[in-house]
Amino acid sequence: MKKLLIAFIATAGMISVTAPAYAHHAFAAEYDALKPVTLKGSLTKLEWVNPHAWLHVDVKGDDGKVTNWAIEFGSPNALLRRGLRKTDFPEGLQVVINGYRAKNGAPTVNGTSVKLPDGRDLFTGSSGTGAPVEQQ
Amino acid sequence: MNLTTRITVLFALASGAAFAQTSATPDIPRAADGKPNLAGIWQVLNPANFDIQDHQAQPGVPAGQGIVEGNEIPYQAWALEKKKANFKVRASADPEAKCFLPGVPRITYQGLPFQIFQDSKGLSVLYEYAHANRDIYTNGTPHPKGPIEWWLGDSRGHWEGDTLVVDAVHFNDETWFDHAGNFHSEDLHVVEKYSLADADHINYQATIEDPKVFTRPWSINTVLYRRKEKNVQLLEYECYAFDLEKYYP
Amino acid sequence: MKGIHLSIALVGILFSLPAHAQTGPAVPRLKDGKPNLSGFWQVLNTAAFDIQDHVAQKGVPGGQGVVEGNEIPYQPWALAQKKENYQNRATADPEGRCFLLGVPRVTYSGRPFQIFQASGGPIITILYEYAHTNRFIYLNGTPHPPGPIDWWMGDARAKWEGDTLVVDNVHFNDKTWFDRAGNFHSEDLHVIERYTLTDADHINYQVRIEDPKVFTRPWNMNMVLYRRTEKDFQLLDYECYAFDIDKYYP
Amino acid sequence: MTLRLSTFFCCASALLLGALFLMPERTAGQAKPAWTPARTPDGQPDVQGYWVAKDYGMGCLTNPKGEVGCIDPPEGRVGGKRAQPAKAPSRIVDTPDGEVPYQPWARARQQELLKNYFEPTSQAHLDPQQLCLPLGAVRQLTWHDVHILQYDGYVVFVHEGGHSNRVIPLDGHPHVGENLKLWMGDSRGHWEGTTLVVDVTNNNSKGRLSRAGDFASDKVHIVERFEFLDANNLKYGARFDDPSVYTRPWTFGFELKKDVFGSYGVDQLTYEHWEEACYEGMRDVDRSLRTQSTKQGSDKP
Repeated sequence: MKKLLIAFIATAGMISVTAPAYAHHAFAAEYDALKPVTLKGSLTKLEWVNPHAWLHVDVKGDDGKVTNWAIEFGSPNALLRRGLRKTDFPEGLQVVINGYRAKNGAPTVNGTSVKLPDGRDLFTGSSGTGAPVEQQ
Repeated sequence: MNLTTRITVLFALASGAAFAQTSATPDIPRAADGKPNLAGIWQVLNPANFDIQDHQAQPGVPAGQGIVEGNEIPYQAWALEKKKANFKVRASADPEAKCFLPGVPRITYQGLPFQIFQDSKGLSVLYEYAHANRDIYTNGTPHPKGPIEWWLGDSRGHWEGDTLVVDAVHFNDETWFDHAGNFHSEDLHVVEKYSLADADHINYQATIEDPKVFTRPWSINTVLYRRKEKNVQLLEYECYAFDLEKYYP
Repeated sequence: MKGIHLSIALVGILFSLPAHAQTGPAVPRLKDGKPNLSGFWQVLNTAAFDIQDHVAQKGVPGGQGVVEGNEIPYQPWALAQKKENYQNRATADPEGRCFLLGVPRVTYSGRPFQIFQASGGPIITILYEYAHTNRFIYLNGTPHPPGPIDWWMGDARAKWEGDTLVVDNVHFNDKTWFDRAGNFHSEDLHVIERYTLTDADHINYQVRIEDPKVFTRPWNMNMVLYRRTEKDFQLLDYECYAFDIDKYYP
Repeated sequence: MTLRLSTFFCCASALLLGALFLMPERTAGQAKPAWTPARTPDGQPDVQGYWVAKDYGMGCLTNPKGEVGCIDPPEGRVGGKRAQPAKAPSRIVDTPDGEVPYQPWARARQQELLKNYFEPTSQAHLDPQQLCLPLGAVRQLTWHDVHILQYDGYVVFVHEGGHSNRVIPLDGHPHVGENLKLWMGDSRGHWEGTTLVVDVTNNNSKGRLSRAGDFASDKVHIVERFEFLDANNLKYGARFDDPSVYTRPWTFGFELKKDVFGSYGVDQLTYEHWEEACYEGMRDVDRSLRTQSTKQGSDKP
């Protein structure tokens, strides 16, 4: 007779503990303050999720090889409150990103500024996490 | 007429009178502004969270008469196939199995208690599931400009007589209406109706519109019960903490 | 003149309702003047998982306990047995094998049940959705049949005390638990249930547990039963021992 | 339930309200309130709105604006150029040396958690806050802002960050059963003039007190005092009493202002908290556990 687990809420699916993931962290825990980086490329995808939105950008290296970088930046609510919507970030949008590289060498960046073709700089600092451009 | 019969008669008269008087419109609590007062701790008794349609019992899943009016969900053809596919993988694909926010209206009939706080500006609703909360504004403000994709959407309410009508938009496409795979798109538009049947019961109705997925709007309808236990309060269901707690003694 | 004093006294009784204030419509009554318990009832608490205070676990909502004072006065050996039951609950819980739940567990199983009561009737019948369990509550003054008898649901003989139905239960076996947390009893279990309608839609359900073989003193549980008010509500099936063999009987 | 004089002022039913106002509000020995606040319908001082820490940060208790543990991260200051953040008042407000009075074993545990903050090698080294778990009643007030709402007989805190919240009943009914340990504890409050006093028990204490591994045990008893100095300034103090961890009680204190995190100076009446579904947005980007294989990008769970 199968083990009968009567539960009000069916959470029968086992939640596999994925690799410890980070929601919002102290900047210094994951990014390297001594590795600032500037990336120019075209947007492939925007993840409009809390606690931090993610830009994915194709960047052509000097060797011509294209790498897709993941850029963690501000909280969506901060962007929403500035009137920005995901429709302002179409695929292929040309962006210039400043930020700091991840410690583990992956093509991951904590974005501190995102310049759009029209010159707007989406102030993005991951506020409150000790990131370089921390709000007051 | 001996003593005991007279007592019984008196007994019946006293209670009969009391009974007749309240079968008139039940008195519902009202807030200072005269609106029905929904404040309190509420919960459903039906197993709609498993399946909002009529369903048989399965291990761990109680049987239930559905809450969908007419018991039929008007999926477009492709969408019905997707629903069936969802059903097969529901154990892992149900967003609730991943401890994600359940969306609206599922959060109402999820089977855990929630507490409504109410004032003239609106309702603040706290849910025991993953300490979720919803702000239901009744101050006439419009939805913020879209497109916005939130798990619990944006809710703006107004009173129509003694019924609170809540318009909810700005949903993402990741929540299910139940554990059985019923789904929607980010174009979901929900109109909830809360009306006190009496002091201890709310008639809750929600109309679902999503032209991307359904051929017409459809509605669910259920009863919310006021929790009556002495000193009852919300506790916690920190769903995604269960696997981590052992690391933080 | 004498009658008047009685009615005043009587009215006094009516208003000394249990602490739980009556807010809903008044208590319905049958022609025999007794409160009418008929209808569909169900708990909203989480006593089915654990009758004491308990924090949530996966698939198990947290809950404020139903045991008065939150303490179950086990004898030392019995407390050790309870802890062992808890460890093995996934396989040792009789509910896991779809066995009858016993009293009072069947009341707070989290499934609905239906009470049938007739004016002046000799028997109140209760049907439970869980594994179509049923109980007959004898009101005709007959005593318990002579024991010893070991039944899963025991034998129920009742009488009215004012507006409270008092049900005396004996003749239990020692195989049921009080919840999924391993709380248990012996075949000497004696359960006194008290059903009191506080208004048309709520019953104050109080249970006294006596079992000198397992507990150092009697103890009580206390909870609210909610009337199911959905339109056209009815009991369905929860044939738990059929789940595995369903496929053989398409 | 004995009705203590202090609860009398706060949660008298509407019936008594009239009489309540005739009673002199100040009792002997209580300082004249700095301001006469507006009142909520049930007679509470109206302090509703969004409040945020004046010195924002949770890296370290003795210098909240400092780096984690008040020490520079292994690879030095961020950006190298940034000046050391101005020293903000310590959040340990009543111990002679300004430190949390840990017992020796507890100090060692805190130091170990701090050491492993930058190089975690096990799940236990991760600050629960990084996993969207509730921070606990006290620390939650230091992250983003708190929306204070007041209803008949209740004060309710709702935090945008991870939608944590607390319900503070004012009717003085008993705490929930003691072995019901809760992430945000079990609160009972009452007003003393314009100070909200909240008794917090049942803390599971799994959320830490800072990123630097500061902690309490699940036996801690916390008494918070929210002294509303005026309509825009709040002096907060939480007295931690836990003989199993500390050598003496101590107070976690800081000041808040009526403002909104990140959008300072916005109009409080039109500002709204919007959904911050924290857990749902977490990414499986391996960032530090060296033993973990690198898996990045957005493989949504």
